[in-house]
Amino acid sequence: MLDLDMTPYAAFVWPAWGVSALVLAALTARAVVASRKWKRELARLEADPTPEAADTNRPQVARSAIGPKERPQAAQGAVGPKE
Amino acid sequence: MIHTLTLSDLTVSRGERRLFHDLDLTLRAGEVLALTGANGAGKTSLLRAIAGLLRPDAGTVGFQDGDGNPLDERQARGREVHFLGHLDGLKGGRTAREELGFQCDWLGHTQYGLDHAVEAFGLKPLLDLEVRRLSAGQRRRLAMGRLVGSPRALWLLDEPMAPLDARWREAFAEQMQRHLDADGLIVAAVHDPLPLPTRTLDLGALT
Amino acid sequence: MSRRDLDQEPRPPGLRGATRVLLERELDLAWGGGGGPLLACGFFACLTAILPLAAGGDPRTLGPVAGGVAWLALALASLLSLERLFERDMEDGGLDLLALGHLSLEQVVLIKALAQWVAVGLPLALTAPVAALALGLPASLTPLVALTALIGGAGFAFTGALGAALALGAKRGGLLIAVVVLPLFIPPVVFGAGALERAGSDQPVGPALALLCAYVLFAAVIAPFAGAAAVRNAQG
Amino acid sequence: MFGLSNPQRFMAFTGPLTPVLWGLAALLLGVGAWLSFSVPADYQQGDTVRIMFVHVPAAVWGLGAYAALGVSSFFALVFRHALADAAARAAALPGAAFTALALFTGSLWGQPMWGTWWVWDARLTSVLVLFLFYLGYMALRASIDDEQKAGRAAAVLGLVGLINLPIVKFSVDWWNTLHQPASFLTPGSSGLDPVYLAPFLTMLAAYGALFAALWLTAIRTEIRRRRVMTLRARQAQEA
Repeated sequence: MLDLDMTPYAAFVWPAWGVSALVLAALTARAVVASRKWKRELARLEADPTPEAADTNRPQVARSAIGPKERPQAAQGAVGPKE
Repeated sequence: MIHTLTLSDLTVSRGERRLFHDLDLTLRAGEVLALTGANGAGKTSLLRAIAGLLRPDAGTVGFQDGDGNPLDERQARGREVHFLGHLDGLKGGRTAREELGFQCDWLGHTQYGLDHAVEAFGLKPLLDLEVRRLSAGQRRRLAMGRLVGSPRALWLLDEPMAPLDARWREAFAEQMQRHLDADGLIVAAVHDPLPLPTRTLDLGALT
Repeated sequence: MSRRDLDQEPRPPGLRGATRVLLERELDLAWGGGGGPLLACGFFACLTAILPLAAGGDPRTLGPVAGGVAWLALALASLLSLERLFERDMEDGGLDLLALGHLSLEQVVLIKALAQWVAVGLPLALTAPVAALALGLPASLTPLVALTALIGGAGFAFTGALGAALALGAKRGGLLIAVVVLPLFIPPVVFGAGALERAGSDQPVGPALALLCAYVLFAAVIAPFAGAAAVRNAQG
Repeated sequence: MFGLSNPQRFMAFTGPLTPVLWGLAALLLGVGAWLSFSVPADYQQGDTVRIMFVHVPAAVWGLGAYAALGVSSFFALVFRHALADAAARAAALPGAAFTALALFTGSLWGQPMWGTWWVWDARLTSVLVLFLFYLGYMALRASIDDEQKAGRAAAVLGLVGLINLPIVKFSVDWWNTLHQPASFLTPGSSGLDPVYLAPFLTMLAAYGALFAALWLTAIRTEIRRRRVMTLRARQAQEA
């Protein structure tokens, strides 16, 4: 049955388990808090689109290029040689 | 031997900020391209991307030889490209002769080229001085020595003339003309226009 | 006067030429400006002197740790000039020039590591026996101390060069290199000091030396590639 | 892994999976703890054997986390995936925390046996060295301002660390045969009384599930953070 009497080694077993529980709880809390924070922040940013619709300049960082490669702006080639 | 430089769909950003995107450009032997645009428009980054020192987000930098077949990028940059940035790579503690000698040895030089470089940029009186004793203009002329000492097809210059006085600007312009006549290519980031017929690319207008 | 009528094509320095040229310059930079190898030896001597002052000069306490401390001092002394290896070139634009030479960046990292080995490793390998003697190591072991220090020095140079490349452009470069590199220095220290330990108790030294050489070869393969990747990352 | 390299598919796939992992971890931890305290005390070690149930899993998953970090670094380096970099970054903190826990519980466990808070035996020293690897990794990532450059430098170190780990472990074991401290106790490996197997394996699985949950949650958070940073940067650009 559950034996919580650690008599001779109580000073070692409980701190070991206690600190382990503490650290694991801290890790969990930190992960969950951060997750919620950025989830909320992202929802807020995506909820009210930026002044001009957020689809023209598709950022490459977080979104892989799906669909045909876009060329949002005709490249400005070099101006002809100046006489 | 690089005869043509081709940029296709080149996109470069610094950190989170995108400098320019989908840049297409072809530069042939004998042509010089002047890059203009405000500070931070990406002139230096474009030069570094061409030199292979900066990895573009997208697009390619291509080198072709006389009859158009592409050259291996690594090979071309290792043998045919000069990059002269704001920082000249000279070591203050060593003498000008040692540094010019190292830079030309490292990039592959002709003995004739070395003497020509010293004569072209009036480096003879400076050779035995330690680099840290040279003025900004003198250091720039010393750094330019390698452009003539180790003949290479493509010059990438970042505001080359800035520290030079009128006399040496003209001398350098003459060296550039000489390089172009010898089927060389030049891409130079400049603030004031070059004394040569150039094509210009205004990076400010691209973003 | 077009380029074509220059009398010869540019003479590529070829592998040997470029290697020699870069090696000479690196050594000149490392040993130039006075000091030369004395700096590394001086640091080694300081470390060796501090221990008896800290732990008492009694040979009975120092004797058994003499080999180990000599190796500790060797590892720390090797850390000395690692920051100089790439950071200076990054600051003055030399790295861009080195990247555009005939040699690949991997070869450049290899040569710089070799230069570090010669500039710092060699003098240290000559000082190590003296330090070990001073700390009470039996005289018969001194040739072994020098040999292991020389081989281990190469391992420190290669792994150290990788650490220097990784810390390029980082704040607190010197300290960062130590934190990044010292865990990777553990094998050479263990094998090197272990060889002395074995020799001290008349056991065969062969396996320890073999392991030390294995580590050096391993580092010589990893460091150039990882180092070049780190340099390219910091450069562009 | 390739299918998941696309942030969209990764988020969709791990969306339902993460809560399941959190639940599993909680369940296993509860059962494991209960089992750990309901098995009889060891005739030799007494109750200190219960410390093993938190010590060994922490050490094992500290190493597991570094493996995850190393493999992610490989993908980040070779395939330049922002996701792989996020995965490596996300594995660092839990891994370091687990390793630190292993050190702490290890010394607590050793004290009654050997009478000193720290013994330089092969296993504890290896865990300490692993912790140094984590310190180096996190120090490097923290010292470089540009996030992208920090990511790639850390990826190189993560991969080099992963390759060096077995060598360092071997050198520590080899060193251990040289200086043979009286470490007659080789915990966790030989002579584990079968009755202790149940709590040990449960706790091992519990730590594993917890690491997976922490890791996935951190990666998902990182993807959202970078998406927010991009949106903010673009807003700033337009403003």
